[in-house]
Amino acid sequence: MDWLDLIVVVLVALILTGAMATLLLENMLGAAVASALVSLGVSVFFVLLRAPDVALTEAAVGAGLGGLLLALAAKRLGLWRIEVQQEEKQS
Amino acid sequence: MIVLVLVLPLLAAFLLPLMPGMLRRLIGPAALLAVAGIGIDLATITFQQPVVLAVGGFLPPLGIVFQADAVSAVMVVAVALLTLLLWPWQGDDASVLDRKQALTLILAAACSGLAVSGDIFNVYVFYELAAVASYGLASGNNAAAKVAAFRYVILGGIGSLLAQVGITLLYFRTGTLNLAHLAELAPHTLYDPLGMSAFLLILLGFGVKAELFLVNTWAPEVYATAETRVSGLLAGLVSKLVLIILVRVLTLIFAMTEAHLAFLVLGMLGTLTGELAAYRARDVRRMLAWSSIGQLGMAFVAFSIPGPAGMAAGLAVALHHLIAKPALFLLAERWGGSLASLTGAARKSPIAAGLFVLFVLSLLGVPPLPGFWAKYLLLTGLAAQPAGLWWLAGAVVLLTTAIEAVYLFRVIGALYTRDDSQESQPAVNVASSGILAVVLVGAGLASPILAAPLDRMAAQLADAPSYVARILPALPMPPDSTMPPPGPVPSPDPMQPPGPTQGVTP
Amino acid sequence: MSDFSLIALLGCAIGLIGIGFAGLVLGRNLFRIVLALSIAEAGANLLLILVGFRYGGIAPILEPGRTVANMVDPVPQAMVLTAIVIGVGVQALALALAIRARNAYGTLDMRLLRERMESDIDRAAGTTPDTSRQAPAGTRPLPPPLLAKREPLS
Amino acid sequence: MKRYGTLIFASGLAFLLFVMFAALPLGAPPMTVGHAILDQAASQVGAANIVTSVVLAYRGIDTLGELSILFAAASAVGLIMGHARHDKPAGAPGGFILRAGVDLLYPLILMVGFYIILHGHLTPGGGFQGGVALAAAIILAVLARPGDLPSHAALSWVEGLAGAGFIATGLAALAYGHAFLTPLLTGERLGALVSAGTLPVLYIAVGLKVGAELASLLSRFTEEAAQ
Amino acid sequence: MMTLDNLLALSGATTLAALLLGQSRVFAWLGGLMYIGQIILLAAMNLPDVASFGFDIFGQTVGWQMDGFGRFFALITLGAALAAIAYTGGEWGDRYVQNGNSRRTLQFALALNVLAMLLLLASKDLIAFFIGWELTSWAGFMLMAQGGDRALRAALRYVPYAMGGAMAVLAGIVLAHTWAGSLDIGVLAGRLPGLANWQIATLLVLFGSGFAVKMGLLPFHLWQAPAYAEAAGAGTGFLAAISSRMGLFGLGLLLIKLLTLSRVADLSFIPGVFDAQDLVAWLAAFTIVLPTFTALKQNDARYLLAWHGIGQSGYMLLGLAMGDPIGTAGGLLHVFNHATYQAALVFSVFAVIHRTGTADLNSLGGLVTRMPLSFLAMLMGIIGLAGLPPMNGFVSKWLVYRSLMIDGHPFLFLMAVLGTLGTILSVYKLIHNTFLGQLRAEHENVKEAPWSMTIPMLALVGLGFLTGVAPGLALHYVAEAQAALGLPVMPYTMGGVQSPRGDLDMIWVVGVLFAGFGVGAILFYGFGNKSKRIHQLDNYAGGHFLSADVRYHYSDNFYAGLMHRIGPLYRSSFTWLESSIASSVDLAASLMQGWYRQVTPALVLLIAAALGLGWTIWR
Repeated sequence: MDWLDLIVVVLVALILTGAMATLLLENMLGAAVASALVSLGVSVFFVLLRAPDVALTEAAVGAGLGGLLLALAAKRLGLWRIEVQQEEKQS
Repeated sequence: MIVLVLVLPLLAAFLLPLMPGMLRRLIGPAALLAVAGIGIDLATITFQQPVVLAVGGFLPPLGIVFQADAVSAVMVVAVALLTLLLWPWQGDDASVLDRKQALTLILAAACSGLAVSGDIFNVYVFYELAAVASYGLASGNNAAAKVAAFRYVILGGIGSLLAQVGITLLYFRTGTLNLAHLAELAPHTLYDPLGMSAFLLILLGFGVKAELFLVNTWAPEVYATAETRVSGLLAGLVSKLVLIILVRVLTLIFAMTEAHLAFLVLGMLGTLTGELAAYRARDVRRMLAWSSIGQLGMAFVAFSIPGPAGMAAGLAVALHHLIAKPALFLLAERWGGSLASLTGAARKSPIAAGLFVLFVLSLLGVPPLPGFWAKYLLLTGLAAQPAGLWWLAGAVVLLTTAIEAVYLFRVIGALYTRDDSQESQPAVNVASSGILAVVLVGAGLASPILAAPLDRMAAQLADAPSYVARILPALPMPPDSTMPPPGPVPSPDPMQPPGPTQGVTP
Repeated sequence: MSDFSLIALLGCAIGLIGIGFAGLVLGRNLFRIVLALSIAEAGANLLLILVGFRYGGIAPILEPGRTVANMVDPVPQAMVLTAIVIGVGVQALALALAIRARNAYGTLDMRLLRERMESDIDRAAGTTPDTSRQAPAGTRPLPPPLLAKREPLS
Repeated sequence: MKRYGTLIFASGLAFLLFVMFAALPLGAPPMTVGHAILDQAASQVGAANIVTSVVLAYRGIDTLGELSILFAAASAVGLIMGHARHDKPAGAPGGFILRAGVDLLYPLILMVGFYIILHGHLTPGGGFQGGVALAAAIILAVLARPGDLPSHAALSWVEGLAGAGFIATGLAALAYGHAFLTPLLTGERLGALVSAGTLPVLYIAVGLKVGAELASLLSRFTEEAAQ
Repeated sequence: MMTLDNLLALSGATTLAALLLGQSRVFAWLGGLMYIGQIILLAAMNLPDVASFGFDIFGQTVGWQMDGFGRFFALITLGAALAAIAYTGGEWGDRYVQNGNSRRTLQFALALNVLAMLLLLASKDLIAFFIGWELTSWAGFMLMAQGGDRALRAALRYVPYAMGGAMAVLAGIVLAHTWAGSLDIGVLAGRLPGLANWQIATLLVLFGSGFAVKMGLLPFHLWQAPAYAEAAGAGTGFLAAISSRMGLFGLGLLLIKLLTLSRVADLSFIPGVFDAQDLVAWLAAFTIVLPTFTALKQNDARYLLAWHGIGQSGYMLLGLAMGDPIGTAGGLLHVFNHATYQAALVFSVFAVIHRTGTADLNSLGGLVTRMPLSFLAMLMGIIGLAGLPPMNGFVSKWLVYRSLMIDGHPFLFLMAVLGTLGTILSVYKLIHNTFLGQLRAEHENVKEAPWSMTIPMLALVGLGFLTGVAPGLALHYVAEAQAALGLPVMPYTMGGVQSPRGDLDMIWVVGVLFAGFGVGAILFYGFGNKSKRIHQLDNYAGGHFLSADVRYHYSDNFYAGLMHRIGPLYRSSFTWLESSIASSVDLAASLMQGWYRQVTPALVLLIAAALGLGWTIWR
């Protein structure tokens, strides 16, 4: 049980909570950010697992570009405002 | 040369948007014609001796291997010609047409790649390629198509996720991705619950596009909303190639009784549910969608029969459906509505109605049309098996055929009811389905001649040892390799003893 | 990396897959469904990398002073590179479809979208919807009778 | 009801997967093929980054398929989204900070991207990562100045030519009598910038294509977002 | 020269010619000549004749061979086709075309039926048999569907029966191939009787139900009456004459040649009392009685005849099921006889429809003075149908009764006699309501049917009378068929039968009959004929003179008393069975649609994956 395991455990907990948050957050934008954070954490794991290429790709594609994509799509879907979701829930 | 069947359409698709005016419309069909030529050339070779290509010049199992046997060659030819028949010739808008043609080319490339690939992860990549292209094509012109395509994307995504997990499991157990190498290692490493689980995951994952029961709920929605040409491609072509891939996985790697049983049960359920649902369908498109689900279930049942007999039956069913269903979808472009809206259509376009009747009769297996031989092979193969589930499957096939007759003849009755408020079929569709009808009738008349090649294809498909020997000629590892000889992977856990190689020996 | 942390990573990967699945099934909002799919894919990729890892392994990059003897398996890394790029393509596709669907039907709720799609299909085909959701039991149209009532020849 | 069933089955599936994988030798994979590749990659391909040699040489067809998947996704998104409505007034340009920052960063990011691509066969990173950087640069420019969008014509030219270049490099091997995508001119100068024969060429093609595809993908969304 | 090849080639040429130039009325002559040519080829063929073509596929040899059994049916087929095409040649065909139908399609369907039946009757192995079977089914469907939407709907009801039957036959073929290792009929005839009892029973059920559907045997008979009645006139004649006899052909092949009646009799439900052979016989008996009394209820002449067609097939199967020379000879002879008078009756009914525009028995009557030839044809026809001398129907029924008595089946005999009683009653209703009694005012100036319609029916009843007087003409081919089936041949003479247990010489019977008529005529005309002809309304009843608007010819609610007695017995249980099966299939179908439309795919996939993994791991 050295410090690396500690980091791993904490990171795992954070990632799983992030994943839960993605499903549970009311605000879609927050959910998108959470999913981006999840892939960021996963890329950290890739570094730990001696896969630098994959880590780089996951960070760039999953977190960076994917997050940008999600954000743009969310704006296009009118999810940047909370009240939209309110009336979404009514409908 | 094998690689060209995959590369040429891709090249055409990449360069299509850059082509000037006239050339832009011609490059796609030209590429497909070239692929068809190569495929025919390939068939002439592979019917004697299958061909193996180590892509990148790396000896298997290091690199990716392309393997073309008779089945692959026939499938490549079918891909090229059928795509050419269902080619989106005229579209609303130039750029839209560009994209449709590019996606169709990519779909063709992915299908021929599936036909020749000999590496499980490469198969996964081509499957995804076909999936993405068909998502794009299926998101047709109307709004409902968008929703249907979204649901399709999600289901396909889940499927490929499961398949990826299954492939991960395979790789973890054997440390290789080459189908032949997997087949060699399988008896020691994969004939146990974990291997079976990997098979189930791969089956469920890839089964989405093969319209396997439990994961085929997308079919009615998509076929009802997408353009009928796309529906024809999906139902006729893509499903068959994924089916062939699943059969390769079954016969090469997982030749276990349980695996065959899974094929049999899922196929039987698919046939039953599909045909029954089609019995109650009100409009022709969804009726055809459900009927294709049923037909593919029949193909699964056929392939579940171990040995060359089952392969021959399955190939016959699949190839027949590959010819008949796209033609029906082509005719359904104009006649896709409710039965009530079809009255009197036969008066306006008698030839199209005649073709419809012809294909329906062949689907029902009325001799001397080829559908009958497919059904005959299937039933004889099932009857040769020990009584039990297999005979039950035979009963199901017979019963559902009677049901199929009822609902398909409802359509025919509507077509021939007297009424003069109809517009005639577009000539292109009639011509294309006419070509398919010529193929069908020719196959029916030449069935005594075609029997031998079919048996040859079936024998090659069912013969796992020679497949392995073909690709891995005695472990072609250079001497300096520290590669451990293939054998039982040292697995510390006591949970799986090297499972007894129960099951069917291909 | 100790055995314990490997197990923890395994739990993380499979937990991501499970959570993603649950979100895929339960999510009603298209956007959330896409997110769930990407999360599950991340889990699957992590699983694949995990499978290629060896104790005390080093990154598969040849440099002076590094031997290939204890490098991790490069093949799963290549597979994951492919899978990640595939994932982003599918994600973009799904998002575009979601945007179009919302423009057309004015909602992101999967159930509402599904019902409206069904009714659209039925209207386009000119058939009457006969699932109990649209028509209460008893008022569903039966299939056309195979033989109509026989009237005397006139 | 459905909620609970879903949770039960999802957790059940996760548990089963966990049991299955935990029963396997984590951390000690068989590496049947992996060992062989590790041994021979240097001599056969000559790229310091073995992952690169796997991606481009051993499993080059996968990469080609992946590029085509991106291409298919881009054209499918274009098909779904329709074309950019240029008649509509472009949205408000980004603030001063954004524009100034972009003017500063734009060449920098491009340079980084090309660096990553060119060193893909030596260090971690390569075509995909560099391509993503290129796309990010383009998108930043778009966000800063929504008025002058990157012309899709140019992007599609890059896409098409890059993809064709990849295939052409593969076919060149065919012309030399080797199999498709056989790495050529693989010298022994391990670790040098100009080494590993045609791999850097392939990676340049991959990078350009990925960048162009992702840029066109994202710009579609930005266009729609711009109104 | 006179080979099966030429016969099939000529038949194919006829089909092609019908497709090309069937639209013109002149084709009736050409086609008629071609049918005559086929008849000559067939009759002059020396049997058995093996076709030179044929092919091997999947280890099976598919070939064709004509033997006496097939030739007997084939001759009837060609004769019926000849009569039918003659019927289409004249005014009837023109009217048919005027009503918006296509004569080309009708001729093509007719020729295709003939070709398909020839292929079926000449099949050498079971694959060829199934090819012919399916072709016959769908060509028959095509012929039934001609002539308007009502015919089409009626034919659509035939589809599930036909496909179900075909699938049962296919299953039987596959099982026979699996168990006996061959599909050649000759080989199977040697091997099948050696199978175990349950295998024999399975084959009997599968093949039998498939053939019973085509033949209209209970309980598979519901499709036949509407499908045959609603078809176009010439088609109805052909169908009623021969089409459903293909089922009888199959049953004969199955019961007598393939499985052999002795093996069938081994399957005993109550040992010594009731076995499978009795079951077949009793099915036949019920097929005689129930449809005949259903016919009694009909008010549409076409439906009445169609129901009789179903009933009469019971006599044929009853005769075959006896298995002795006399019985089988009676059954087979009845096929031929029934074809002659049934076609004649149909033709005369359609002649009435052609002239008056209706077949409703409640709105006809008194046409004897207007259409005497049609009346004559119908009179002779119903005499044959009722099985009375001097027509040929008497001979075949006598043979069947005879074998029933000899083999000692008194109850079956009673059933047969009961059926004959019902037949007599209903055919009397037919001719009375159509031709006798008061002529309707609107039918005052109805003319006799044109020659193109009267000649075929008169020729048919003439043939019936001829073979009634001299059954030996037909018994020659019957004996041939018996020999081909491997049965002992019944000794016959030109006048009838000579057996140690009783003779029948129709020449004497007819002679006595006409002697009686002659005496009556001498008495009537010789001793002053007091009758004088007046108009039918120049008359009075109950002190009132009659007028055309008063009905004094009670054709409505015919047999009121009888119906009052047996009416409650009509339960229409079979219709209930059919509709309940259909609705249960529909229920299952709607369940499946619910599955495909309302299920959440992701959840299903999740559950499937979880359960599958659980199954594999904890198995």
